[in-house]
Amino acid sequence: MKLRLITGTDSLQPPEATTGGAMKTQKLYRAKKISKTLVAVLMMAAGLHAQGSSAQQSLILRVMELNKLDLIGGSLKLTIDKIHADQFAPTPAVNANTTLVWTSNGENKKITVASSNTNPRYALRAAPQEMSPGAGKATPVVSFLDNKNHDFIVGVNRSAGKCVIQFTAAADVKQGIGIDTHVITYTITSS
Amino acid sequence: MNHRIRNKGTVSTVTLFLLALSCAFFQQQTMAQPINVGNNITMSITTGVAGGTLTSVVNTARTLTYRRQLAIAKITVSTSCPTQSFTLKVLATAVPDGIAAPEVTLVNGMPATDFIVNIPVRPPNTARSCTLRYTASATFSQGNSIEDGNDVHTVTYTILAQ
Amino acid sequence: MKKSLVTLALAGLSILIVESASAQSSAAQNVTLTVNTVYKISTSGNPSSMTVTTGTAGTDALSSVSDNSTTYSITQNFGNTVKVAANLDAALAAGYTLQINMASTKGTSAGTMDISNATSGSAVDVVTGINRGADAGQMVTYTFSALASAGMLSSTNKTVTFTLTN
Amino acid sequence: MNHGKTGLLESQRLLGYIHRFLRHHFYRPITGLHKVLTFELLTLTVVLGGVAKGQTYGTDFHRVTVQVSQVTVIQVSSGTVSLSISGANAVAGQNAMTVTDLSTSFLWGINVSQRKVTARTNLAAPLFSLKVLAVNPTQGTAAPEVTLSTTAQDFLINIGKSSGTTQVQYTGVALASQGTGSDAHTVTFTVTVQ
Repeated sequence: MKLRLITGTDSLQPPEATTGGAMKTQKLYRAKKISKTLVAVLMMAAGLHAQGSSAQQSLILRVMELNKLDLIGGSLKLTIDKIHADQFAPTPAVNANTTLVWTSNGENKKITVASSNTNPRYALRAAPQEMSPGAGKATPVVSFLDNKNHDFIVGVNRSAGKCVIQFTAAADVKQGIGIDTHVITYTITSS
Repeated sequence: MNHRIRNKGTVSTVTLFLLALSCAFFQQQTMAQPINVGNNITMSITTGVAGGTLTSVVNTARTLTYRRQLAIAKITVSTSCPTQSFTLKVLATAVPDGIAAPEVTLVNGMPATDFIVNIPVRPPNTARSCTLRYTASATFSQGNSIEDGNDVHTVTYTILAQ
Repeated sequence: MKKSLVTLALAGLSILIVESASAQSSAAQNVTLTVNTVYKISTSGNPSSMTVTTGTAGTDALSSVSDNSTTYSITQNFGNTVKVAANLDAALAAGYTLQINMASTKGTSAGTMDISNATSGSAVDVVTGINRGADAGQMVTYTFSALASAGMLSSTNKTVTFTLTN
Repeated sequence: MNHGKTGLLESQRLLGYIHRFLRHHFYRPITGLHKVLTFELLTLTVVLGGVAKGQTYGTDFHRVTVQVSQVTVIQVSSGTVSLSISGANAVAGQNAMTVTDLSTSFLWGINVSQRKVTARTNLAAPLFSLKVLAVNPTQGTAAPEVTLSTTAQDFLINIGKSSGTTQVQYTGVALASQGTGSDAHTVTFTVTVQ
C-alpha cells in the first residue's frame, strides 16, 4: 500500500484520492491543515502578546523598631474609708479602671512599672488582668514599696496587647489617716 | 668682345637656371598652401552629471595639414573669442613631422602658443597632416548658450620658422 | 554657405537636445512610512524610601507611610483596551503591605491595589481601558504599611514593574 | 580663409630680386664672370635659404563654436526610503511620534539661472505626516521644513547656476491617537523657475 506524504511545501488543497491509501491520505491532509491553522493562530496570539512596554521603579521599604505604651483611664484615687466589721480592719480600696495598651515590633521586651513614692505609708499593689492572649506574660502582682522598677509584663515579642490594671490600696488601723501620692510609670524595655 | 660674349652666354645660362629655380620656388609658394586647418566646427555640450560637471565633448574631425619648410619650423595657435564663457582646448595628435606641444587651452587674447615644434626642413615637400583634437568643457556655473550666447573661437594656426 | 547650413543644422539639433535635457528636471523617490504598534510607559523616577516609624499602642497595624512624589506617562496607539499592570520582583513577607494607586485620564484607575504578592506571573491590573494616545504625568501613590507582629524590616529594595499591554 | 597671403609677399620679394638681377645683367656692363657668379650665388642664397628666424610661412584659421545647452540634471541617491515608527521612536506621555531618515542625498546640476527645487507627494490623503528638509546644501538655501502634500513646495531655493548636493531629511510624524498604518509616498523633486 502506498502512503502519500504531504510535505511542508504542499498546498492545502485536498490530495487526489488514490486507490487503496485514499482514506489515510485524506486524514493526513486534515491533520496537516488543522496543525497549520493552529500554528497560525498561535503565531498571531504570540504576536499580539509579544508587544508591550514596561517601566520600573525602585522602592526602599523599611520598618523601624517601635515600642508604644499607653494608659487608658487617667489618674485615679483610691480611698480607704470602710472597715470590715468582722475583721476589725479597713477594707482595701480597689480600682480596675485603668487599661494598659502597648505595641512592640521588637523582641524580648518587657513592661516595667515603678512608683515615684520612695516610702509610702500605705500599701499599694498593681495586678495586670485580662491580658491579651499572646501579648506577653503578666506578673501576678506588684507592690509599690519603694520607687524601684518592677517587671509588670514580660515576654513581649512583636505584638500589640492590653491588660486591665487592678490597683489595690490597703492600710492598717495603726497607720492612721493620711495620703500617699504615687506617680506610676510604665516602661517598655528590653528584657 | 668675345670674352664678353662668352661671358654673356654663361651668364645667360646661369640666369635661366636661376630663373627656373626661382619660378619653381615661386610656384611652390603661391600654389601649395603651407598650412590648412579645414572647415569650421560646432561642438555642443548637452549633458551633465548631477553633483558634478557638464559632460565635455571632443571633436577630432578636423586635420591640420602643413608642409615642411626651408628651415626648421613650428606651428603656433591662438584664438579670438571676445565673449568667451566656456573652456576650449586643442591638442595635435598623430603628428607625422615635428613634436606636438602639450594640450593648449584656448583663451581669448592669448599670445600665439606653440602647437607643433621642431618641424624638420624639406624635403620632402609633401603635405603632412595631424589630427586636431578639440575638447570643449563647461561647468554648471558657467551657464548656457541660450542665456549667455555661444563661444565662437577664431582659431588661427601659423607656421613659421622656429 | 555650406558651413552656414551645417551650423544651422547643428543649432537646430542642439535645441532638441536642450529640450531633452530640460525634461530631466524631476526625480522621484518612493518613501514608505509605516507606523507599528507602539506601547510606551515610563516613570518620572523612584519614590523616596518609605519607612514605617510609628504606630498606635495596642494596635498591631503600624502607621502606614505613603509616597506620591512620582508620576508615570504612557503612549500607545494600539487601541482602547490597553492596560497597565504592576508587579513586584518578589512578594513581600507576611505582615507588610504595599499598595499602589495610579491615576489616569485616558483609562480607568483600579484604585488602590495591593501588590504585596503580585509577581511577574501574577501582575495586578492597576489601570484599564486606556484609549489610544498619550497620558502624561499621572500620579503614582504608594502606601506601605506593616504589622507590629511582622517585626522590623531592615532597608529592603523592591522593584515595581509596570507593564503596558493590551 | 587666408591662404596665400604671406606666400604672395614672399613671391613679390622674390620677383624684386629677379628684376634687379635681370636689369643688372642686361642693362649694365659686366665687369667679370666671377663677379657675376658671386652675385648670383648670393641671390640664390637669399632666395633659397635666406629665411630669418620667425619668418612666417603661412597661416590659416577656422571657427570653433562651443555651444552649451540648458542642462538640468537632478538625482536622488536611492530609489526607496523606508521609515518605520515603533516603540523606539515614541516618548511615553507624548502623543506625537517621529522618525527621521537622512539616508538620501539629492544631487543637482543646473546651468540655467533662477531655478529652485520643489518637492511634492502623490499621496493625496496620507494617514500620517511626512516632512522633508534639505540639510547642509553645498549651494543655495534650504527652504524651511515642509509637510509634503500634492502641491509642490519649496525644497531648495537660490541654487542659481550650480551643481551640488544636499542631504534629504525625511521626518515621519504620527500621533499615537491615530493608531497604526502605512503610507506609501512617491516623492517627486522638480526643478522649476524661481
